[in-house]
Amino acid sequence: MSMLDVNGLDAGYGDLQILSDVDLTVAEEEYVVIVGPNGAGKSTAMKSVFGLTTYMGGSVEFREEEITGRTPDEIIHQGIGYVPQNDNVFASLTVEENLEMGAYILDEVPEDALESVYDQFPILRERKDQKAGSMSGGQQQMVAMGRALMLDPDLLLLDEPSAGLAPDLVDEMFDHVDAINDNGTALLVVEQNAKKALRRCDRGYVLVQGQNRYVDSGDALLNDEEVRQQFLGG
Amino acid sequence: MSTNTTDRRAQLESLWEHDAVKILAVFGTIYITYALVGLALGYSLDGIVNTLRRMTYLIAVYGMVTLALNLHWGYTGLFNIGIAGFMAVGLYVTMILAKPADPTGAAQYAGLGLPMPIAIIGGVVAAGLAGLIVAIPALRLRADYFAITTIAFAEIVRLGITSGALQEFTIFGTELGTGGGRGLIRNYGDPMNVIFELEVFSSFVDLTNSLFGFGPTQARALAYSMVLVLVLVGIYWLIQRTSRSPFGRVLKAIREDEEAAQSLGKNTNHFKIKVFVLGCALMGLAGILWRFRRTGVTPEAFRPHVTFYIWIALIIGGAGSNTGSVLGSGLFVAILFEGPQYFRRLVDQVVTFGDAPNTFAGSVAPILSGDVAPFVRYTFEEFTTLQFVLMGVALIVLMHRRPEGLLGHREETAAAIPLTRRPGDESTAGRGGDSS
Amino acid sequence: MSTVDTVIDRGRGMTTEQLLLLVVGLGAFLLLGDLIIGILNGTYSISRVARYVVEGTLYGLIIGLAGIGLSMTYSILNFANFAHGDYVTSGAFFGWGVTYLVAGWGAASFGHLVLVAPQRGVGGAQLEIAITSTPFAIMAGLLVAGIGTALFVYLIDRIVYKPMRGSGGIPLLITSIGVAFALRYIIVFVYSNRTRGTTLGGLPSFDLLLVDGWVSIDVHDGTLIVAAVALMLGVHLMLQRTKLGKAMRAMSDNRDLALVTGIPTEQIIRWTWMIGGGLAGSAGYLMVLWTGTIDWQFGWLLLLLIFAAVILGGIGSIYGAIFGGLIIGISMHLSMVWLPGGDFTTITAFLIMILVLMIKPSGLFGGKTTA
Amino acid sequence: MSDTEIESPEVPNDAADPDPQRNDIELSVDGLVKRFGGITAVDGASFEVESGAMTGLIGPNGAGKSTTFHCITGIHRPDGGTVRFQGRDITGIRPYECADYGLVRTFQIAREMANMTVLENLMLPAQNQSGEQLWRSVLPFARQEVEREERELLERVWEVLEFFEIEHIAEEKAGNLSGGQRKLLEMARALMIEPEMLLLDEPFAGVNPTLEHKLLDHIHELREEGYTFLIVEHDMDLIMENCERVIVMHQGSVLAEGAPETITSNEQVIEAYLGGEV
Amino acid sequence: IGDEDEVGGDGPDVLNIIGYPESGIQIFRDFYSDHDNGTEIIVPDGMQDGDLPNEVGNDMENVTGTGPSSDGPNEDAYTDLYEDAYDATPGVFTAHTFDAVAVCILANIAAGENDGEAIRGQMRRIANPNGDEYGPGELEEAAAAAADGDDINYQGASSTVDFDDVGDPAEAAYDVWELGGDGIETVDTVTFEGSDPGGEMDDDSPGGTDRDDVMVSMLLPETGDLGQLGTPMVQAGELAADQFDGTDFDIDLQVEDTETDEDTTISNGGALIDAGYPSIVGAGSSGNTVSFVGDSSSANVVQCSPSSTALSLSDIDDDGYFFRTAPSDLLQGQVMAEVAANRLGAETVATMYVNNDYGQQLSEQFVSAFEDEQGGEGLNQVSFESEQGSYSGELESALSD
Ligand SMILES: Nc1ncnc2c1ncn2[C@@H]1O[C@H](COP(=O)(O)OP(=O)(O)OP(=O)(O)O)[C@@H](O)[C@H]1O
Ligand SMILES: Nc1ncnc2c1ncn2[C@@H]1O[C@H](COP(=O)(O)OP(=O)(O)OP(=O)(O)O)[C@@H](O)[C@H]1O
Ligand SMILES: CC(C)C[C@H](N)C(=O)O
Ligand SMILES: [Mg+2]
Ligand SMILES: [Mg+2]
Repeated sequence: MSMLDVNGLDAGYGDLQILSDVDLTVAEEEYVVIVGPNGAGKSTAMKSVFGLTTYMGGSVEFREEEITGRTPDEIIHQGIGYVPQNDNVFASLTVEENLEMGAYILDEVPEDALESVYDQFPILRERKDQKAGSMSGGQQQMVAMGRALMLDPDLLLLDEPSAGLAPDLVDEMFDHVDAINDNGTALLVVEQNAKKALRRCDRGYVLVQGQNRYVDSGDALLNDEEVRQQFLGG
Repeated sequence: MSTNTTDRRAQLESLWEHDAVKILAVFGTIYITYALVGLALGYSLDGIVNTLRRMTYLIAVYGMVTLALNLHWGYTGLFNIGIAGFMAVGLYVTMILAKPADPTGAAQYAGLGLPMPIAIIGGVVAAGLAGLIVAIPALRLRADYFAITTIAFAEIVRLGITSGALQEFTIFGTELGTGGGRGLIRNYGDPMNVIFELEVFSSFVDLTNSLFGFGPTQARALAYSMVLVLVLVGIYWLIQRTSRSPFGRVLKAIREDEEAAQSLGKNTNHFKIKVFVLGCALMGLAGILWRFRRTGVTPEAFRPHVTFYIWIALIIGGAGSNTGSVLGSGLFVAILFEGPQYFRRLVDQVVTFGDAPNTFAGSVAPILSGDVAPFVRYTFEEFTTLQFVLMGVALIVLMHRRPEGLLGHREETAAAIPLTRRPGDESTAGRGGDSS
Repeated sequence: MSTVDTVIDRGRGMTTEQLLLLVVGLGAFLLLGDLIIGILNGTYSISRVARYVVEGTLYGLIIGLAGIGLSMTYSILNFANFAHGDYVTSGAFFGWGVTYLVAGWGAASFGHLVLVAPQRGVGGAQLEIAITSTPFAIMAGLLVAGIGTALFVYLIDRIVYKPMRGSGGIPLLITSIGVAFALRYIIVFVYSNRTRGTTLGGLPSFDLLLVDGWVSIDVHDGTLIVAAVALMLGVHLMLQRTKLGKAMRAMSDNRDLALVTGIPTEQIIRWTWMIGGGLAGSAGYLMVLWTGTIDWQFGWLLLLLIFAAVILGGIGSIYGAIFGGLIIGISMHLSMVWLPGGDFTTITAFLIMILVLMIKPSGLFGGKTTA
Repeated sequence: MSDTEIESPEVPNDAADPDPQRNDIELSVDGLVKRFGGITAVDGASFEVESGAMTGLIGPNGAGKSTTFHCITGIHRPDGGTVRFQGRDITGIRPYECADYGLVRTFQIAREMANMTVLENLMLPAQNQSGEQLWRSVLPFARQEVEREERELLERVWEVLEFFEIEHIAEEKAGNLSGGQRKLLEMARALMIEPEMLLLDEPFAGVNPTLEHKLLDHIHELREEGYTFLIVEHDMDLIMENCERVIVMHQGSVLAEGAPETITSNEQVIEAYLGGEV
Repeated sequence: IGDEDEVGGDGPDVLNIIGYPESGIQIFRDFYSDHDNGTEIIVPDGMQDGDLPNEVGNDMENVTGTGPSSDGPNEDAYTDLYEDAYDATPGVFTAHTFDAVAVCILANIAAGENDGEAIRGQMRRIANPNGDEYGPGELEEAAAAAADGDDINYQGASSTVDFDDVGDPAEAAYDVWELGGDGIETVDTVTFEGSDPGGEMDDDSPGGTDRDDVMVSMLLPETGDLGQLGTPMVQAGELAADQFDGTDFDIDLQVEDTETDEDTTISNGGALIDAGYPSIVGAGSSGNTVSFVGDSSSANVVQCSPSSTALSLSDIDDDGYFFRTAPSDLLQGQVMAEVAANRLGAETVATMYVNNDYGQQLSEQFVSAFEDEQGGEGLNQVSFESEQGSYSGELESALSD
């Protein structure tokens, strides 16, 4: 039984429709990747799960409950976390404050969660009093992920966690993502680093012009000649 | 048949696209309405013409300032809320320059006694200079800081001319003065005498006399309004030309993305300063034309609300459109500025309200027992107050419902030539073989 | 938008700015020096200077208190709210209506009292309103001024600003001008445009002989100081101790991100308006208590000074607003040492603001968002 | 200028490195320093770009590549070092002067004028338009001249549109274009200045491969016409295939410089940037 | 340190505060709370508001005031009328308003038509000496006489209402008042025989009863700074119009508010002109009147202000269309100087004046009269803006030596 079930979703911004009839499913503890050209609507699909786009039709169910129309804080309560693509730290807050914000909906900051995030990203513990805005791009990405992990979500949406990172950092980031999945968190990840991502995931979607194009296991997609040619740069 | 109506509708719609038609339609409606209101109020013919004349005067002056503001905000994105200050500088400098050197009668303070054209130029230049002084430090600021700086400047100007320090001062051995809070009393001849002394003007006087029963002074006032309309047309033309040119193109680019414009080799500060100074000078000119024929002027006339009036007019018309600015001024004056008072007079004419309660409480209490009459009376009594409430609400509703104003959605092409067809393509080639 | 500033600020502007800073610093130094020398050699009377400082401090406290709210909404909602001054006025009227009611129950009609005596007749002096004689009425009034304005401001947000949440700072600013206009004249409509005295004259005061004259601080001056400082401290603690403060900073940083982090942004906005409004209302109430008169536009006339203070201190910083308020208040009054009479006090405040904007556009406490 | 200036960047430098074809150096950056508060974003970077060549500028995130571009083109004023363009010292130049000299940059994120049409966008950058003087645009006799220039300019705009094969969107508002079209517009607009050298900041970031190839073709065509390119890019394959020379930045200074092949085998570069895997 | 002599200071003996009650409340509050060192205060007409002590919260015993009095030959008749109608004591300038409206109506009747130019020619025929005398209570008779073309001499409530050659009242009287338990208490009255009645007027009056409504209008402050003083003035004007109820004439009296604001004055005044009113009683404050005189005179409309007292209005360029029933402050300055010197025994004075036409000129008049005629010394003249939250600075400066 799948955990997240997006069915025939139409969504966009204002009058502008971007997604048409998009289906996505993520099972418990699964690692799902979305790839596709720029502007295909990958980020839009993620935002739609979080209710940040204009809903135009279809359904989004989380554990068999319809969640369209809920506010982000309600959705977070349900156990979904989200790390947006750009601008994903509070630049003028310290690292620790950023993490605390991740647990805003709780009455108190969960110390154990904080510790486990620090354990996962030791560099954040070292820099906990530094302003997040003054960290390097890779570190900021960790802050953002750490913040999303504060509530120990069951499903985590990551929008291009490796984007704009230098090649050496890219691998490190993928390792972190793997680790999160190993801890039992289901993942829905958008990646431009398509090959690497597909190699590691359980299942992959190729989204083109706001529509599903291919769905298959990561390896199958990697080996599909057409997909390789058109979307993975040969 | 149905196609016929849609055709006609389409025709009408395409007609509406023409600026001239819009202006005619809107102003036609305004003037006819006011003429009817005048009739209903029992005004005589000269009273009605006079009403329309005053309306024209106000629309023309507000129109000028709104156009200047459109140049600042609509085209360049400069958020100027110090308009009243620039108008004040223009008017005061002109008056000081024009006032005779030896004060007589009621006019206490001396001026330089320069001829009127020079005084006007002086006033316009001074307003432009004031713009320069504000621009240099302020243009580097964010739009909201810039706004606050300009309004602070306007207040500094107003408080400065009110202050005792400038009431009378000596500059290069000449005694001058702003008159402080009492202001200046005009003691130079009618600045329009150049026109009024013309031979043809006397026939205009005769004409208005036979048409509306005007005396010579009323004829002059009418002629002055017409002059103002001409100036308005001139400014409209000037700004229209400015915006439809490479210069205007850069302004538009500054509004869109200043840094990118700089990287494309445009010295944006230069353009901003130029356009700010030009707009301020025009505001100065409008300030001069607004009041320089009046008996006197006091600093009170330049409180910040004048600035907000202009903004309301601009928002009604739609920032970015010159036609919109003129239409906006017309609608502002007719509906928000003068309208409520005429409405009150009309109602007064028709209904006689008894004595209104003196306080809000007195008007509300009876409502509890189902009697709304006192409240209505009170509301009516306080009509002038509600007029301002109306202005505020109008601004809010506009920003909610139609932030781009009546015509602001329409982008005017920023080029000196029409950018519709590729030069030298079929249509031109088809017209004649001379191109080959 | 601000990248352009960065261009100039980070670039060539630097030297001119430093030059300016030097000039201004030198100017301030010379004036201060002149003041000290003047006091020492008796050109300036000590007690007079002291009176200016006291007056300025009291005025500055009010500006600062009202400024905190403006600063908060400015940084979180990202727009300069031109209606803030009229929130100050509204609050004063709400609060004083209650003070009149409590102090004068039965002495005049309910309507007359709750509308703060819109017509001549029983007024503050007849009701003997003073912190010494009617402390309870004043406390109740202050409370209502704060809470009432908070709710009122929230209501305005719901009706006016909420539908425009996505708009940029400038459309909101323009809208707030509309709100200011409407609100100010609604106040006239409801409360009338009469200026009225609200307190008893001849209050007990503490007089201090300062070499060449008296400086007196009456009980209402004292009340103002105590209440203003307490409110400032209260806000400070509230923002420090609760996560609200951090959430506000997070929001002023990046509203979209705050939303997806699960911060209930609408709720934070609501709190921001309410705290800001409450402080504005309290400031208005205290201002009236201090001056002893109320009229329909005092808040509006205060607005530009509040802006000056907030910008001076740096938008988003509550310490900045307080500090800015005190500087504006004191320098306005001290300017009279050199420029006698009231002609130049406001001009002085505006000039200081413009200078600060030129030298340090982010304000004295700029960047340090201190919730 | 500043104490961090390494040494006089004048002739001695060139003399030490006897380069027979000094004129062939289009752009030289020497000891460039830029600090933001405590952070030193560019820390003494020095490199040269040959005329007519296509040079790649790579380096990890935050290496200071964009900041270097900002300093060269005057968006930021460097805290130290010199920038020379065609032998002329242009350190601390203002952005608009930079374009005057023929040195033009594009932005990492396309910055089209959203509410202006493509035509307006392309007419904007043309230099020395007499119509940019207010009085000429307004006064009748001068206006004729302005209109004539505008017609000429419009012709050129159409040529550029043709070159990039985007005539069909000429009258579209730039804000309505797709991401790729915006990238094209961004480059077309830079070309309208008739520059001699183009600095491209990640021109292909977020551009799909097909479009990327098309853009590269254009770039190569332009190179043949004699333009000089300096390109910031993260895609190593692209750099390898298209650039004659590569400059690697790391922590604000130049780590290595040379032909693509030598760079990829450079130990330091591998460690700092490429990571284990290529 | 410091100069021992300065302890206690020795500022002016008398401070003249010229302004309107709206700011007066704050000024006096600031004065009593921080600056009350025994200085006597004198105030002019603008502050003649019996409610001040209530609002200030002080009995204001050190305040002495002056103001144009309603010391006309028919003052009592008028006071009775007013008290009957409104059950209140008539305030400052109400008598002047009554007179202004009465004269405008009578002149209109005498002119026989609603024409400003004709009315201008009748103003002095109605008001100045020669002819039968009529008072406020005898307006019906006066109307009949005027309609018959008689030369009449209206004897007003505020004065004999005789216009001099510039349209100012030829005679003026001032009350010296103090604030007592229940409002204004007049303690003395000073009468000036000013200039001679005179000036241009028509030789005869067409008169006649067979005509349209007699149109007259008022343009006075019902709100704004002067709202408190203006409202009773409007009532007094209406009272005057009511006196014609029993005549053959229908009076069309239109009232417009100036809001004590320049723009509104111009706008609403313009509407009165457009509506064809040949005479306008107004405006209230001198500043507003000055800005409007040009409009009325150029439209050939008679303007008669009941309360604008600024000097500049005497010789403003008005083509003979501007009149007033309130005396010029030239005289009030003298009265105040006299009161300050003799009644209050001052040797030095200072002023604090509202920064407008009225304040500035009265301050200057007062100080120069005090120096030239009373041989005293004028110290500071400090201006202030209305509507401020605090006037300590101004008071501090005005009271320093
Ligand atoms: N806030 C918005 N308003 C309007 N249109 C938007 C908005 N955000 C994105 N779009 C448009 O929606 C389309 C899909 O964008 P989206 O961000 O989902 O693409 P993507 O697949 O994530 O691409 P990328 O790989 O570049 O991140 C694009 O055409 C984009 O221009
Ligand atoms: N305006 C600024 N204020 C403060 N720090 C800045 C500013 N601009 C850049 N930096 C810092 O300077 C360093 C270099 O940034 P730069 O943008 O030049 O990197 P880059 O090499 O272009 O990286 P990327 O490949 O991610 O674009 C980074 O640490 C960045 O955080
Ligand atoms: C109503 C009066 C107080 C007006 C005052 N005499 C003036 O001329 O301004
Ligand atoms: Mg995306
Ligand atoms: Mg970069």
